[in-house]
Amino acid sequence: MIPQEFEYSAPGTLQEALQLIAGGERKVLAGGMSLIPMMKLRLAAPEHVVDLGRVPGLNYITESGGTIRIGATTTHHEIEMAPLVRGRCPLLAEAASRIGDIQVRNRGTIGGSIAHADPAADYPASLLALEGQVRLVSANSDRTVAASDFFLDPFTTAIEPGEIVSEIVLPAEEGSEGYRYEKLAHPASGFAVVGVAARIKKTGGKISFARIGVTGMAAHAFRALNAEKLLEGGATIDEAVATIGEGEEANSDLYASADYRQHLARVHARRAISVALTRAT
Amino acid sequence: MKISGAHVISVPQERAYALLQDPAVLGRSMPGCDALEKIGENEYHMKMKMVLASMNGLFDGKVRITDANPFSSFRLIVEGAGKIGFMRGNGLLTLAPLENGTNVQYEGSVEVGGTIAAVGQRLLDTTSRMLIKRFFDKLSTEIAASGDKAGSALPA
Amino acid sequence: MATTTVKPETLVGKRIRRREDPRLITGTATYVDDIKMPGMHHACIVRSPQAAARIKGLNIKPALDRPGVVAVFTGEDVKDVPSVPCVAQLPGLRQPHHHVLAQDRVYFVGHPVAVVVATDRYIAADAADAVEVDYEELPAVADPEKALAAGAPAIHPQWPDNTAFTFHQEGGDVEKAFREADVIVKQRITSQRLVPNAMETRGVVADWRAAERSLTLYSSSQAPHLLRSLLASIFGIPENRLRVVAPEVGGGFGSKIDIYAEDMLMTFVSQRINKPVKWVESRRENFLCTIHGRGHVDYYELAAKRDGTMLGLKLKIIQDLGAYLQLLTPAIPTLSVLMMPGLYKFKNISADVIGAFTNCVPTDAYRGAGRPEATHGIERMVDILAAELKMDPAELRLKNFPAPDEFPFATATGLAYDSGNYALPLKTALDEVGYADLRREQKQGREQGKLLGIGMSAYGEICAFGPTPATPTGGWESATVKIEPSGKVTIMTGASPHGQGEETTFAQIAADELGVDIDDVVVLHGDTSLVQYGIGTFGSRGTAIGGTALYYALQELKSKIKKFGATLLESDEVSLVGGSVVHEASGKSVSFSKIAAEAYRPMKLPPNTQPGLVATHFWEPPNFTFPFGAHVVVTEVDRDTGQIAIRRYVAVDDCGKLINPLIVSGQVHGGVAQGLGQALWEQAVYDDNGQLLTGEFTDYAIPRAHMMPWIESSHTETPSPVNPLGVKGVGEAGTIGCSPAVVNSVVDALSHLGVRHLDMPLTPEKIWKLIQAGGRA
Amino acid sequence: MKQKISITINGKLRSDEVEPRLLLIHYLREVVGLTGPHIGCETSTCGACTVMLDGKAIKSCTIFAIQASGREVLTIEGLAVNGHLDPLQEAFWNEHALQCGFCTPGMILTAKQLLQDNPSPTEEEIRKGLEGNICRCTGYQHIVNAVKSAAAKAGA
Repeated sequence: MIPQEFEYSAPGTLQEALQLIAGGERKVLAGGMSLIPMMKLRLAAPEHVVDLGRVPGLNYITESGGTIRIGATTTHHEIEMAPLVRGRCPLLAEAASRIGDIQVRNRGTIGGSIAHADPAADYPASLLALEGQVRLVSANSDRTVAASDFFLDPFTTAIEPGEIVSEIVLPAEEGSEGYRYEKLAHPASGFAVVGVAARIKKTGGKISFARIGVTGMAAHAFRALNAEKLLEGGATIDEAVATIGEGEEANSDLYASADYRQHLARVHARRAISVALTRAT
Repeated sequence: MKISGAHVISVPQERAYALLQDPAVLGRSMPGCDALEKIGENEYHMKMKMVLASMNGLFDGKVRITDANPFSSFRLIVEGAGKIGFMRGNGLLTLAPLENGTNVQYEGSVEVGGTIAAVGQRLLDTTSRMLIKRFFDKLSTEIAASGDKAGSALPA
Repeated sequence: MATTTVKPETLVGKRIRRREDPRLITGTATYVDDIKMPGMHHACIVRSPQAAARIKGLNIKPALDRPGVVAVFTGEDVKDVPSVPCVAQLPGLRQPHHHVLAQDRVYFVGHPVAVVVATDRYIAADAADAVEVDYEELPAVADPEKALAAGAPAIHPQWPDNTAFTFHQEGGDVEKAFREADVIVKQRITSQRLVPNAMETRGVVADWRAAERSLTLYSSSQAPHLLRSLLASIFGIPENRLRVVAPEVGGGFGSKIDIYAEDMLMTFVSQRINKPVKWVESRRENFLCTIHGRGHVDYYELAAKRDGTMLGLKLKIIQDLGAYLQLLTPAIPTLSVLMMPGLYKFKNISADVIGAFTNCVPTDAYRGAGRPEATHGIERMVDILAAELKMDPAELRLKNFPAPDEFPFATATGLAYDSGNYALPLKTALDEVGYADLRREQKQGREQGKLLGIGMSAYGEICAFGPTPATPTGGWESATVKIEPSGKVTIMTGASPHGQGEETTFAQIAADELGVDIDDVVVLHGDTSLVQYGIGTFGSRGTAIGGTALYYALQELKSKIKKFGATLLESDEVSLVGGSVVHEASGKSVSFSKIAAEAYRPMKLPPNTQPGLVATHFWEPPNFTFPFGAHVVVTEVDRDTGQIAIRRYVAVDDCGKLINPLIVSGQVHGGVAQGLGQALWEQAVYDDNGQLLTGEFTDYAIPRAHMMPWIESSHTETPSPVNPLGVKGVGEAGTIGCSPAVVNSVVDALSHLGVRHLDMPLTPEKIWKLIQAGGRA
Repeated sequence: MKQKISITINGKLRSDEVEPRLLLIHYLREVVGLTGPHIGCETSTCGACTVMLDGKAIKSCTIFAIQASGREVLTIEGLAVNGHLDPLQEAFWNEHALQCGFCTPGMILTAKQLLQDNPSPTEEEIRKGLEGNICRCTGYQHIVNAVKSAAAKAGA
């Protein structure tokens, strides 16, 4: 219940934060929803914590030229409630609304969540389906990585030492697009046993565009590329979802075995696609 | 928890067998481990720094090799304990020749105790597999660095 | 914030909002962790991460060296402290000495090994982390059936068969019943280990004053007097110098009846450091070290005639005891035996209980304590029999109930059910849910592949623990009523409510009996220096026994008030009307407040009467009470995922007379939530090495608001003849009635696929796999 | 090393020197003496410690006091104004939405945000909105009734 001692810095500017982080073994604290419980159980005992909570200019949601930018310290609740996200990127708002509980959504940040890269986190499925990008900055670099290249393994991302997530970049959706985030939440933790995010566009009553991201099922979130292709090629939903998880090693725990998880991914994909279809115009 | 899987390494079976039991190679390949120190026949002292997500912990323990059946199989037992709990991996490694190397199949169990067992069960399976994968990836790097390649003459 | 209650005619039977709430909704109530004292120290306990190990080395120096650390105690320091007590006794019971700190071995994960005492809880936590313990791991066994198997590691080396006791009970002639049966159905049924998880974890503040040789112990307890008596005998502190206070207690559900190692340990520490010391359990410790509930593997055989007449029941219970015996541990499965016939008439039973040690935390009383297991078993067996006989499960139940005129009904297990009309709640619940229509819908739905289930349970329970011979800690309860000179009423009850609302229900009873405003009544409890003596609150006994003790104390006072009134009115021809004593012939009266004032003044006392208005009554119940009821649950199973949705939940409970229906419905809802938790989600899972894998709220699923269905709750009222209030008790009813109804419902949904039984919890994967396999189980 | 923090708590500004690791819940309970928010777990799951930070419900066990510096905290003790209960407190009392009361302060503050975000929630929305607060006593039904009743009063 009681964390170990640590040194604490709350830099007032991004540059200062990046300098601090470049200075050695530093743990970045954003919303703290993953880090602080681990510190209380003493599973995590960082010597130096750099709190991004006082860095100005990391909390924003903007849109220009069809691109939505969300600052790293924007909270899940801000994302689920923001008219801009609800209007132009509703899939992300829906995913944000399914994270944890309201208290967690009030503190937890999008940057912190994706940097943590829990294999059962909610955002990654949507970021993949949205073909989003993650902007990473360090004291001397600034680069953008596609979501599909970002999540590498459980708790392992493309973030290099010294880098932090500064913003998430997403395409603004067209009004005609249908979307859905379908999740089976673990009854205790609320984490996604599986979560499937789908985007569907229709042309002449047929699926002309499909993007599907799956979280919780495997070591990291992945895009169901085969299923997308099949859907775009006119296959039935059942045919398409039957390919989901092929080639992936499914996770297994007390609550859901690998076989069951794989099955759930397909069931939830079917449900997500069906709802997305009804929402597409 | 039961674990099983297979990895291919790009050296012939006898060489693979030797590498997988070489404490220097094992020490460098095991994630978070620097070196193994011999404390007995086929028994080594191990210090491991486990870093996973925000979790980190030092484990102090042993690596043992038993049931050696030269070139085809042996058992690798890794045990460590630290402030955050303890862990134990026990796997039977079975080697089989392939055209371009050796297939290493493993079958065994991973057990954890203490605080990590209380919060880690949902992640035990996926992270164990990741760590095993990292082990074999590092082993491959070691092999590449040492100039070993499939089919090369065996240094005895 | 004063309650603004308009005085109604009578308060008993009315929905009155609770008098304990103002302090709770404003955050001003005082729980153990809220207590602060000058010089108070903080303790942190070093616990074993191993389920079975020898302690090879223990180095406390790194902890002692830290600034702010006052002391570190280990097993050696406490080796002469007596065992943590178990008061339940069975013939031949093997009882290991339960040291408050491990000696040379540890027996379960969380076993206390050392205690660190510091000036601040942060310092104590750091120092506990610095204690070095070297364990030599030993083989562990965490499953009771595996523990009993030949060759299993011995939990306690002196008892290699891991058997703490065996217990046998029979009634009637069960062999004859089985010989005469047309049908015998058999099933293995488990009731998994559960973690009670009161929202307030346990906590203790011990304050030893050497100069006074006195101890005050604040503990989150359901039974403060019991805790005092046991501590007094353990530490040799006389009871008049030992005060136990159960302040605001944040739930217990049975888990806080026990006296725990930590209660004793903090007493020991405070005596050693001569300062107050506080220990508050973390949730992790609560999972690992506070008793668990259930932990049964049961083997049932039920014999019946082809027409559905049940003849006899055989039961073998394997009880997972854990590594030690806590206060009542071995007694809990014997309650299952008492309850095994359920509500049915058959008179032939045979039961065997085997108590198995395991490398787990002990089991003990958890909401229902033995009765949910038994009810779950018999109610599952009735459904299995109904399926075998192709009979409607409701019809089968109705056929085997005793009729209302057969009460008191003598059961095969030696009990006398006090009163009942068992068919009424079942029929009411079935009508409420629209049983016939649902059966039609089910039949049609099946043709379209829909999985609709209708399940019921008709439960009974043994409440109001209980007559002293059956309750090892004493089965009576006490009340003192004191009327102050101002006419205000103070009640001191030996019950120790912790959420059940007796500050309100008892005030209702007193206000009605005395004819005073409820606002003039205060109910005190939970402090042994205030309360005469008492037993505590558990086993649905608070109102049935504590309320009855109060009732009789009030009668004594009423007759005294009448006597005083008669003296003041100078006539014996008086009666008590409302709050006044009235001389009917003349119409003269004297008010309650006047009498109260006069009672403490120099007055001409009636013969053989003392001044003052105080009465104390200790009431020993002549029998248990036997509430009953029926729960009917409609479920829908998602064929694709195995997820269960509850469409309807109808509960018709009979707990005798209702004192406060609002509070009673709260008890039912809460009970159902815990029953549903067991049916669908909750499970303490130990791995083969004795590691608790569901040891935090992130893995152990407690029902949350969005997981609960709407509960349609109503009551029938069959008064109990055991007490003058006619009340039976309701604390455990919801839990007992719920789980069999839910499981019966889901089995019913899958019955056409050949499913006959499912063990709890009904996790989606379990259900999905069955559907995949075509249903056979 | 202790650092200075200044927090407005229930409308009053106060400053203290605290260790960075001091959790807000411990700061409120032990330093400020506000014991209304409770500690029910260590995994940020149960919600007993819920307070409002700048008007939003948060779990005060999962934030360091130092992070709250310069901000406004509302605890259950600050909810009643001039001795007048908040409509939610009143509704919890009227509807018997509590038994042991341990979860109640957190439950009420979460409900407060729920009604801020959605003044007339459905039963389902109420249940979903309260998923971060565990109550072991009530089965939640009376809590749902209380939130509904408070919403109806506010809307009336």
